[in-house]
Amino acid sequence: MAEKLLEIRNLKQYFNEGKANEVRAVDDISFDIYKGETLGLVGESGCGKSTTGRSIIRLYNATDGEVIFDGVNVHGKKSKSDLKIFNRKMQMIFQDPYASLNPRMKVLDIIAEGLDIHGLTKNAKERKDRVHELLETVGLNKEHANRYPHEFSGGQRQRLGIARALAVDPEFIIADEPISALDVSIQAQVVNLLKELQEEKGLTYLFIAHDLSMVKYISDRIGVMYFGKLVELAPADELYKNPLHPYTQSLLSAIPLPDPNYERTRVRKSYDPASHNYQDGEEIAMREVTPGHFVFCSEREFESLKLTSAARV
Amino acid sequence: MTQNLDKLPADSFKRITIDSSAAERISKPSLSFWQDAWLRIRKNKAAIVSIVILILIILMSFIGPMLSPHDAETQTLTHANLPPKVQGFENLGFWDGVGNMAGTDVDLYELKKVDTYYWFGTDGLGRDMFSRVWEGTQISLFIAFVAAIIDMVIGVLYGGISAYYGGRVDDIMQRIVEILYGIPNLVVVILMILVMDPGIMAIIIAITITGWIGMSRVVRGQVLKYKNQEFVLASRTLGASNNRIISKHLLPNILGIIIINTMFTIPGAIFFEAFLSFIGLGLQPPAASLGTLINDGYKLIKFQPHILMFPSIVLSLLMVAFNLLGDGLRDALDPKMKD
Amino acid sequence: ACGKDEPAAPAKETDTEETTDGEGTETETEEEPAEGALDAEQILNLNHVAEIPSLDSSIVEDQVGFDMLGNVNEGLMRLDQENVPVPAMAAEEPTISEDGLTYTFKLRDAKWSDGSPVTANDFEYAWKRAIDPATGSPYGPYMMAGVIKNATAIGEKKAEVADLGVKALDEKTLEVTLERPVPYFISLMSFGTFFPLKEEFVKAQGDKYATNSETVLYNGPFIMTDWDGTGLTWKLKKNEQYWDAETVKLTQINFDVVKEVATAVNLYTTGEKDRTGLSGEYAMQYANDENLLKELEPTIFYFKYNQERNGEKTALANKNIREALAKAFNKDDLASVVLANGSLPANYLVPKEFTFTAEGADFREVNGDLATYNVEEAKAAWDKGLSELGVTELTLEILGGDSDLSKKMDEYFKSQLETNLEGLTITLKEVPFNVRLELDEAQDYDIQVSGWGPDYQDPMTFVDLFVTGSSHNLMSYSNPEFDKLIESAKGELALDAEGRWNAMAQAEKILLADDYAIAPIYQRGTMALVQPYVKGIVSHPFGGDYSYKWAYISGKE
Amino acid sequence: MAKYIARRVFYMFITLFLIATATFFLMKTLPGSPIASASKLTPDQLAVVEAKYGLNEPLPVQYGKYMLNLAQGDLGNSFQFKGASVTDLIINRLGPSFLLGAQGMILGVLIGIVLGMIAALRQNTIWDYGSTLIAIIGISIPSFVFATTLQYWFGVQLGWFPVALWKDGWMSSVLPSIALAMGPLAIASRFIRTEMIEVLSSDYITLARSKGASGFEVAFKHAFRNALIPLVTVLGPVAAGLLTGSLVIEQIFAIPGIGEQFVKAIMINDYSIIMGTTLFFSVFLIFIILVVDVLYGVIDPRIRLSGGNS
Amino acid sequence: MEKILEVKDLQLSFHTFAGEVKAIRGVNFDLQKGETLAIVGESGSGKSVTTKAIMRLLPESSSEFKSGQILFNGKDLTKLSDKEMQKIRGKDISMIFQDPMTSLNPTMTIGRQITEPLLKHQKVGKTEAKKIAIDLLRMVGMPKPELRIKQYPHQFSGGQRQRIVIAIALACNPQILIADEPTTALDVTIQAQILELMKDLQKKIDTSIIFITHDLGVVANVADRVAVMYGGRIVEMGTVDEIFYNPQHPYTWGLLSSMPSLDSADEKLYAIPGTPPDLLDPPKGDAFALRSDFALAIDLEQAPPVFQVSDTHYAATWLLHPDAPQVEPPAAIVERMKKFPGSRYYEGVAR
Ligand SMILES: Nc1ncnc2c1ncn2[C@@H]1O[C@H](COP(=O)(O)OP(=O)(O)OP(=O)(O)O)[C@@H](O)[C@H]1O
Ligand SMILES: Nc1ncnc2c1ncn2[C@@H]1O[C@H](COP(=O)(O)OP(=O)(O)OP(=O)(O)O)[C@@H](O)[C@H]1O
Ligand SMILES: [Mg+2]
Ligand SMILES: [Mg+2]
Repeated sequence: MAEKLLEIRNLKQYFNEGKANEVRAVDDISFDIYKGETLGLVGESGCGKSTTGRSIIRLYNATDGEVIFDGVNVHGKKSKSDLKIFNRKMQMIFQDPYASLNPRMKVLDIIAEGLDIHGLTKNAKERKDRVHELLETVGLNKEHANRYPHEFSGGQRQRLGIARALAVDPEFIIADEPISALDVSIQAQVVNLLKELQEEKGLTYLFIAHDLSMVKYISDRIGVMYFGKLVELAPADELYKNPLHPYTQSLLSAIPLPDPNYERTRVRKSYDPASHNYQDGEEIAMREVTPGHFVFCSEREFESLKLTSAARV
Repeated sequence: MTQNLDKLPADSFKRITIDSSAAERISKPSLSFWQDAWLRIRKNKAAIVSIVILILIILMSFIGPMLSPHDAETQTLTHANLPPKVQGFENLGFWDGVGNMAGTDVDLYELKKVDTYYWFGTDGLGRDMFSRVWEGTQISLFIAFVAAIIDMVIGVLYGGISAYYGGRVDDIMQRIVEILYGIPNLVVVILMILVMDPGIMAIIIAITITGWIGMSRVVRGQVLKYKNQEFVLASRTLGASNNRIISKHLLPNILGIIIINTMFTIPGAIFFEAFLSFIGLGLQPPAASLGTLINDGYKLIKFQPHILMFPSIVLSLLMVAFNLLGDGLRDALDPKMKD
Repeated sequence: ACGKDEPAAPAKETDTEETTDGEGTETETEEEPAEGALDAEQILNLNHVAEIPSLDSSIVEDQVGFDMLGNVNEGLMRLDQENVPVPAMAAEEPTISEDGLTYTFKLRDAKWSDGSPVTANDFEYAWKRAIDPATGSPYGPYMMAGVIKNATAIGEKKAEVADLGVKALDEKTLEVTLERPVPYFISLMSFGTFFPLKEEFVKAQGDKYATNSETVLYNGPFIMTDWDGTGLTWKLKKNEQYWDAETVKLTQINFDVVKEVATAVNLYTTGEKDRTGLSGEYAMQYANDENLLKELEPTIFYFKYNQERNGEKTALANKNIREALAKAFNKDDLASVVLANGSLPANYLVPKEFTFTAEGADFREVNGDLATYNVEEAKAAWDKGLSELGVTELTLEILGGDSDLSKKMDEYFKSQLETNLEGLTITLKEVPFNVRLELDEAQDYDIQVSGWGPDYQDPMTFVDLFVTGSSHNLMSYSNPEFDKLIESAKGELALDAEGRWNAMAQAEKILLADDYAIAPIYQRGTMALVQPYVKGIVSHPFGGDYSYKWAYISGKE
Repeated sequence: MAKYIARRVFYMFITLFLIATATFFLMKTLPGSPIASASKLTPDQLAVVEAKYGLNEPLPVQYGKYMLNLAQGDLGNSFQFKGASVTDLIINRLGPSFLLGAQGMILGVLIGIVLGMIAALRQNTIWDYGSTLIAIIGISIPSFVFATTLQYWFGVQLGWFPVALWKDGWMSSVLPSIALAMGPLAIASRFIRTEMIEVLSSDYITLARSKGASGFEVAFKHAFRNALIPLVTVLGPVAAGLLTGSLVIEQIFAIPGIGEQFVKAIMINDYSIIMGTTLFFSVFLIFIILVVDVLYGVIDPRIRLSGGNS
Repeated sequence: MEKILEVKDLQLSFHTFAGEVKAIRGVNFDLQKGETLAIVGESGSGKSVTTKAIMRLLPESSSEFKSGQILFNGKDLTKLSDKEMQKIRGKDISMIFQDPMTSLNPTMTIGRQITEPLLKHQKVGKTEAKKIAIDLLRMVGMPKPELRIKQYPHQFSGGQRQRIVIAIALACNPQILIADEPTTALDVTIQAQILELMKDLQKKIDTSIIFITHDLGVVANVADRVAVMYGGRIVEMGTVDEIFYNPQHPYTWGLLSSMPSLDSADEKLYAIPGTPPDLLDPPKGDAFALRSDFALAIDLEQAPPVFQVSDTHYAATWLLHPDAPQVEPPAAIVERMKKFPGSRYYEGVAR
């Protein structure tokens, strides 16, 4: 397999730690991201997807655990210049195309922000050219540079967000539900763009979403989160064809597809966490059921999962 | 389907290719937030009228004293307590110099053999009220603007720091505000004025000593709201420094609210100064503000109403205009209210 | 009492403007009314400018307190309708020893409101209580020091309270020993501090004595009711136990504190109040009202020139400068236009219509006008003064009161002085009264607008202020000649009425016209609106402002 | 909830302690002496009088004694009113101030709400402009001018109400209450207007309308309470504003209230009254703020049940 | 089948400070008893405005009804007085909104909110209404309804709130239920529950549903018929199979092919380029032309009329004009058409 770009080790992110309203938004998760791949992260609202992404990029200081990027722990102590280098290598695209662009800034300045912070261009002209180039990269044109965000449609804004992230030539991009706020007809624009860019620039993505069909389309591997835990991680096709964790199964069975014939026959499964019947003292952990396919389960479940998977093959 | 479809020329149905970039074109003219706000304000008649009134009053506060042939300080005791008289109005039954003298209406100008015109009349020392009103306006505005600016600076800094750094800092700073909030500001203001040497500075300091709290709360709320907005997070992931985030992202976005809030602090300060005059803690003569003029005048309301009337009108106009403008700005700038 | 130095008089608030106290009709000298003219209902409705801080005669120090005290209690003497001290608790004029040092008073049969008799011991107790440092009386030491024997020594802890020169010889005889002959001593006996107190009652009440209308004993024409100690309202009711009760016609006086003149005028207009004092603005407006009553008070306002500030001589140490300032403002305009409340321009220190010779000649006739307004002379003196100082410009501060009227007046001074005296810049400083006191104390001012009302009926109460080292001469003025004249008036001339009179006149002349140590401004007048049916209210130059003993209502119905 | 209130009360004491301390020292730096006759007395005489009031002791001692007394609920005796306890003074004067304040507040807030509702429901019509104007005029005319005018017209000219004084029972409170009501009126009406407009455009209002609720029901049953919530939060400051008003109004209407006494006390350095009234005002203000916060929970179920953690 | 609602040539504008927004530019459709009509279309195409217009919930001050008729059981709703309209709202026609978090009144117990329409439209007493409300809650699958009826909205999760909103909407057994994106804000699993619930309830009370959504998957799941809106018009309308397996309008093609299917391989998604039309200044001709790969010259000149494809299937595109050239739809569409008997590409039994 390709080289590991990012290793997440026992990442924990608690909010209001120790207080009555403590939230364990991310509760001890570990996974790797390989260079050039897209890792999808799905799960229901509030399960900690965004928090995971934000902890990785240091928007939050992790409560515990390590995020190792290119061999360096992101959450370790860092000098200012190290931080800057890190900030260039890792970027983020946000969910809300309306909230993610400063309404008081012109597009030119929004996209050039990274250039300015890192001093990537020498003069105003170069800066402008670079912004025009970026705009073209995301399918917009240079006339747009002098406009304000509110004049753009959702899809266009999302592309502006991508241009902003691209400005510093990152290696790794966290896309936090970049399409869920967009109209269906526009989503494809953004997804296609992300794919193209990945091919062109060899980018690595962490693609967060809560609906599965797009994730499956764009991701190489998919992780499923449930209440702060990663419950299943597998290559995209494998996950769809052979979901092992009952939550994943329920999630998949709930997605309606634009196909009336399929819809007429789809049967929804529901998930009840109590169904696991975990006993005290049972160690529940990620276990590799088939190569590359991890499931969060107890030893007992693991054995039976292995059997059923083997039976399938 | 009522159309006659047969009549269409054949080449109507030629396939054409549309330049896809054309589809991305934005036809609307580019409007910045402020231009957009201006368009909105322009639709608000009350706000526009207010702006005009404010500009007029501010202009007059500077050129008014020059327009009048009499200056504000000269005392001509023989001309004391004259009612308003304006050229050309002599025969219209008002502004004609007729006033109440100990209960009867007489032409006081004739009686006192005055052959000049005092547009707003004169006060008890024979000073020209026209000049005095405008100079008073100037001083009131000065006090109000300076107080508002100080409130703004302190409020923005305090609220901004508290919210931006959050956590313990916020906790401590908010506890302090909570405590300050429980202090009746009037008490502090009065004590402060007495402790300091009386004068404009004392009044300004007294007004601002607790005045900034309101602003700081508003700013704190706004910063809390914006600091976790995605565009700020985006900037942080790009490695922006705190300074940059504050100056480029937070300030421009809360500026609207700051302006709106200031629009309400200004009339508050003008008003408070008038109140201080009433309890005898106002400006020291010969400096006069609208507050001191009104305070001088309200006792004369029955027989020399002009001494109360003109400064009151200017004060009320200022109050109304600032408030309406504030409302207008809120409608235009505060996205919460946008339709 | 006015101005900062507001001595004695029951502080009629010192400020120029407290004109509202103009209650009171001019010494109305009407004769006893014919019985038939009296209305059936004898109730008077009045307002006052402030609350009563205390009714304890040892403690009272303010105008309202003395005013009320004078109507509910009575001393050995009382000022009559002509403001002449006449026997009150005393049965007759006292006998005075040859040397003028011992006064013996015989008391009349008078009763306290609880029915017990007023005795000589009540006086001895009251006076000793007032001088006792433990009481903390402000007026006791002030009024007695230098007058009653040992009073000064007690204050300095060199004598015991028991040594005070007052003694009840028996139930009805009181002997008073003075430090030195005091010609006006009799008039002092009408002053609140010298009123009797019934020891037994006062002790029984303890701390609560005189903190409300229930905890006071009355021996005057009226008793007070419904006063809770801090409230804005109280009543005076006729005291049936009063020895002269038959003279008292009013059955009740309702008082309310109304601090806003506008409100007071409105209350008067609607007939709820029978009288209201007017401030300048209102006086002007009611100038032609037929019910307007003008009074001249024996209160003088003057510039006090501070000759030494922060240990350095000021420009005001220069006599010419002082003269220039004294003559450079138009007092007539000031009185008639700026104040417009019945005040008179003053070219003198001892007020008009205040003290008279036995023949009835006003003290003023001796000296006439001094330091009158004269721009020419002012300018000449100014130039001379400036050249003596070797400067061409001067900046001086006027310290004034913070009332609206003071402020207006200060503005007028500024304008007048700056216009008439080239090179002069006046800055104004207007502060509350007690702040002014403090600045005065520290001699931290240039020119101060001061006022003074009498504490007793003698020119001495005015001229005495400016002797070297006096606690009121806080301006470093000192003229041995002046001091000598005052000393002789107090000492060797004490019993020589005319010589004394002349010495004081001479002193006034030196003060005003030779040294220009102070510059008189105006003598305060007050105006009030009084319903025509209110008759017989008597106003007094010192002590309590008004007596209602002789007042009555006639023609209201 | 109890825990929340306890915490607030704890803060209240800290606040009061700080206010007492600050006022004490500020007050001592005021120029002037509380002894009215100070100038007449020789230094010796003055020292005697000062000793009686404990003014001759070093400041820290005076402070310590004051705080000790305060802890026992003793506000000391007035300088101005000889021998009168400040506590009694405040209690005596509480009634009128409280009645006026409460009436002014209720009247102002009620009328303000009505005006605000009218303005919001008839947005951008003559009704809206009219009520906005009334509200703004309410805060545009200084209260002393307004009060004098009321007194003159309704007391003197029309004779409907007593001109002044606290004698005719409730009637005496009418004009002063109206004068006091202007501030709360203006604030309430503008708040309600803004909030109503916002609430009326919210989803749940659309849902209510889609249920067939009439315009009236929508405005009063659904929108009003929600629009009221933010108003409640400003009632604390509004009540504080009434204190300011009461100084003026009580003086003009010659009403024996607390505010009226306050300025005078400051002018004559009556330390005990200054301290006493300041503390009283603070307690009142803090109490109102607390009440408002509790009230907030009552009106807004979201806060009520989640307990306060603000 | 019986038509209970018929919208004819509806035209509607908003007056904003920037000018007149022509939000609805001639909408025609009808609704049969008991059916579910889904309206899809991109954001701003006028879906919500259309339904709000039916309910007459648009702000009176800024919206202007230009022309058309809305016939409900033959009665023209546009002509009714406010009073009459209030009687219909909540009783005959009721509505569910997108965001369950904001569509309940935060200061009213849910009991009161549910009983409100009952008390208003049906002659029942308070206790009776409460009983019905509890039944309703139970019907929408809320556990312990007796207790929960006294609670406030913030005590419920998003999915539960949407159930409450549904209970409110169904309280008076309306003839029409308008659901404006009722599941967009919910998680897929909860969405699935809500959709099932709605379908169950529809069967029970035989109501007609207008279901607005962006999500074609949801449409496929719930709809009997589908209307596709674009730029203030309905550009295509037909049964769910016709729309999904035999779409005619290029916009519908775009919409369908921009969604990956679970088994679609790695090929690029079809993306509709550009942005929606600005209704302040709607383009001349076919509003979609500028974004269409299949534009004809006439599209820029003249708006296309509605062509009938089958009894139930209509589309407004010049491509259906007899003179128009045959175009090859995107591959994904061709795939779909292969499954539809009657389409050009049908691979089953030949036509
Ligand atoms: N700053 C914060 N303080 C406290 N709690 C937080 C904070 N940020 C997130 N949470 C909580 O952490 C949990 C996980 O939130 P997160 O935003 O990561 O979820 P998500 O999976 O991204 O959900 P969505 O699909 O809605 O975006 C939620 O319960 C949320 O309420
Ligand atoms: N109150 C209003 N004032 C002005 N314009 C409005 C108003 N309501 C809607 N519009 C405009 O009408 C058009 C149609 O809006 P509508 O809400 O029906 O879209 P929609 O299809 O429901 O979109 P979405 O999927 O985003 O809900 C939009 O251009 C919108 O801007
Ligand atoms: Mg998220
Ligand atoms: Mg919509």
